[in-house]
Amino acid sequence: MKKKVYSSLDEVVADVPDGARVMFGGFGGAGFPNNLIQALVRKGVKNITAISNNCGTRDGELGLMFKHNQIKHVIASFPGPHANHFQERFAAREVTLELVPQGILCERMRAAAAGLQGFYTTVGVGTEVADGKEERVLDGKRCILEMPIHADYAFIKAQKADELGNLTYRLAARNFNPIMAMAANTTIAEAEELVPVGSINPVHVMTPAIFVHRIVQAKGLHYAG
Amino acid sequence: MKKKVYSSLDEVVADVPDGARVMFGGFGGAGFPNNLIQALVRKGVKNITAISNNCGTRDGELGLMFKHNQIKHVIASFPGPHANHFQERFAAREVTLELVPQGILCERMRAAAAGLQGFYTTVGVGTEVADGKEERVLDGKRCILEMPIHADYAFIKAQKADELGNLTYRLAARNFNPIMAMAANTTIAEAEELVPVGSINPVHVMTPAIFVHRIVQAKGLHYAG
Amino acid sequence: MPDSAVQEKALLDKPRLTREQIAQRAALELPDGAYVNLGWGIPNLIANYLPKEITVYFHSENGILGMGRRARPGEEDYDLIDAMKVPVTLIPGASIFHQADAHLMTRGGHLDVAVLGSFQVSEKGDLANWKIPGAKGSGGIGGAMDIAAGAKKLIVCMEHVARDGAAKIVKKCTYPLTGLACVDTMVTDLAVIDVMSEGLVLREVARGWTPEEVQKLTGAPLTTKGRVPEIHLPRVLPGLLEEK
Amino acid sequence: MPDSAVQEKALLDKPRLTREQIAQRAALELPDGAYVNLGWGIPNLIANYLPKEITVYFHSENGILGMGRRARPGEEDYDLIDAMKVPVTLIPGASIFHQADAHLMTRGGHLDVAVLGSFQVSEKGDLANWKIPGAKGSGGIGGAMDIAAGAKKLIVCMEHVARDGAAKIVKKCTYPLTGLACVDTMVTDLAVIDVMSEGLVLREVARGWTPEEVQKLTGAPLTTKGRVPEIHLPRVLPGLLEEK
Repeated sequence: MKKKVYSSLDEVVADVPDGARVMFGGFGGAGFPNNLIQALVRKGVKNITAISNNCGTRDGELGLMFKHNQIKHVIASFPGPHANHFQERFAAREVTLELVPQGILCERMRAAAAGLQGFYTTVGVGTEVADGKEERVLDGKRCILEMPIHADYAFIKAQKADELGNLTYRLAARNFNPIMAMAANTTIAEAEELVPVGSINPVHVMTPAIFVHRIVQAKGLHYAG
Repeated sequence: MKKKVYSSLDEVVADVPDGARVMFGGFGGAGFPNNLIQALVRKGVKNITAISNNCGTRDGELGLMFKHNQIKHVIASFPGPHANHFQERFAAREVTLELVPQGILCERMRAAAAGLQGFYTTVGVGTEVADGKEERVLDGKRCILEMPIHADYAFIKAQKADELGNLTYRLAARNFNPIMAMAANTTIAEAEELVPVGSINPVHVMTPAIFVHRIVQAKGLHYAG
Repeated sequence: MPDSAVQEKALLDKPRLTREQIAQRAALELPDGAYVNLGWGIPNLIANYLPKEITVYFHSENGILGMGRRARPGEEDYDLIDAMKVPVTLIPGASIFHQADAHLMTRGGHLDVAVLGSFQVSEKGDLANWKIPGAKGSGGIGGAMDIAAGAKKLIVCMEHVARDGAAKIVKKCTYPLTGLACVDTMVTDLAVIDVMSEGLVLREVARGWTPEEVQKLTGAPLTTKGRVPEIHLPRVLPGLLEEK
Repeated sequence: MPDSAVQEKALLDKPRLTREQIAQRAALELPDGAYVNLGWGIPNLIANYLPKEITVYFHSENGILGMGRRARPGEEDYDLIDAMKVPVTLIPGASIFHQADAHLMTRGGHLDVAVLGSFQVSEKGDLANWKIPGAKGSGGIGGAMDIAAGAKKLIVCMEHVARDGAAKIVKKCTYPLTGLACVDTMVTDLAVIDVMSEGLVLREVARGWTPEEVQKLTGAPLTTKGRVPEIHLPRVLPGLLEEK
């Protein structure tokens, strides 16, 4: 059987091509796959479409990829005041941005994960977010049609992983990670800890192994921003 | 602050009116709120719309309510071969039925829970399930529009509850319970065990307290069917 | 070619694969490491015939990944059941989740293989497996429509011909549909057939049967790609799953 | 009535509530047992002014219900932060979940109260709080649109008038909108105002202010229901949350 556990960060990202669509977990400094991001920087991939809540904190998180101009398009809810590398690229029109309400970002990824083809929401009706989207009235409410967000890869950060791919997350470092894990064609998890199969209680598994395609152990890289 | 813990089954269902829409958790004998169902039988409510995967196993689960002709309409995915009371009422046209694919039943309840107004799915396209539903092509796929399922009450079965309403479920008795807990206006949980606040690890809470409005301790009633 | 009625009665008396043997052959379609959902009936027997060298992870739509063997007498836990209400066990590395996540897996393309029973399959891969026309009672869909819509590969296990002699593999289903163009492969008591864009391709036939004979019991045209080998069943190792 | 520019400069020099006092007044709007989300800015100060006799449960859109006080120096855990990236603590009975469930709570009508800051609010309760026209940079929406769409009750805390003297309570928002007809109540440094079907109703005014004066600094008509009392602030008990 194909092993999911890879021995190095560089190996686990080796096939990520230029132009890939990649989801990056994390929120506000917690749960970012910083080691995988650094591996992508070393690899030097270009023209990435990044799907992530934030756009980095100075050189931290996605900041490094914007610094090296590896990202051409972003789908995000809150790029962030300290995402200076992103903001510079954005001002220079080297990066394009689709701003999405945070919960709708979650739901569009979940729709992709769940095999749904689109959904109606009242969120964003009458705002810039509705521009270009189908609007209709359902159950007496004005709604817009939101479409799934798919990705080639999800880069996520876990606390524990077993070698089958079952994951747990630490506290609020969970955030977007379980949703992205479900939504991408290939999900790569960096885990702080590799644990024996069977050591995570089945009822406490936070991301079942079916969603996780590659695992690499990586611990310690932290950006306080 | 209003207490969520009730001291008796009869008290906790006392305000359920005739004609209420009620979700009932459980699948295949596991995770049914049998004690709450019995309380509804004692109360004698009528004209209930029941939303549940199954329609009972002989006198067990919802069977008792069909036996007493308390249910007028069912939204279900698999009424079940041993749901004889339901089948008799159905044959006699005393009960109407909307058959829904099981995963779509989950998603329609989740849409209600998540404040979404409808979603498109390929499930059921070209089948009886699509009758009367809007069909369109999205992303090259034929889809139908499915609408949220709301309810006045959700009756669910938990393993542990703290008095704030945080819940856990035992093994595969989880099934529909967490989804229904989120989808109803008033969620009533029968729990095998009441545990002190703080004794459930925050990362292992399966249904956060915000979704649970009433709790009653009840243990032991079991129908093997 | 007959559409539903079978002319040659004699063919109906030739030996075929048993239900157990259909399951045994279908088990060979499961790749190592696959995530698999098994439906009611013949598919549910497949778990007993997995080749020893492969591991597959069984999914149940009530929220289990990594189902193991059925519970032994005295070991039953009625909070740990499969979709058929049968008490089961968990393998190491199993996980439990709610029904919406279970069907996110079925519908979202996360299962590698699903195996279902069926009443009819059309030459385009349309599936009709949930309702017999005119049957009394409410019927029930269960998880079949979500599974049919979402599995990466959908295998149908069924008898090739109905008890009344009618073809179950047809040009167009007359039974209520479960899903359109969703079946990839059929394993029957007579043949292994792939649903391809060009139509139905006969991959294997049961021992003692010719492609022509199978065609006579099939309500839609079969093509072949060269010689059609016989279905090869490995030596049966009953209770294999028990030992794992 | 001025729509955006304020004629009477003298009014701008009268004493008003501080940001802390706005938060203190808004805290009184939270019912006992409520599930509450607090946005950036003034709303985030509210947790410090909860009346001692009530308990509310704070929600954070990154997946926390039951946030407690901020972490003390040395106690910080950067995997346990609020939506402003500030390390926090949990109260007993807290729970952690993923971001989709967190926003299922915001959008699905599960929060009893959400409190947000704002640039403008219209007389119909339209909210504009995410983007300043002409500001450089990308801007960012965050969770505000989901929260605005879904909270059972949405309270806005803000200064009554912009720094340049422009009214922030207007007939029609000129700033990019966050949501339509979503604001229920405004607590400003001058007044408490409810958005009703009949228009804006002035419920309370700051000490030393008359309804007429507040109207002069408001870009949409205010009505009153009888006498308008002054905002009453209970004795400040700073650090109350710390003690819980």
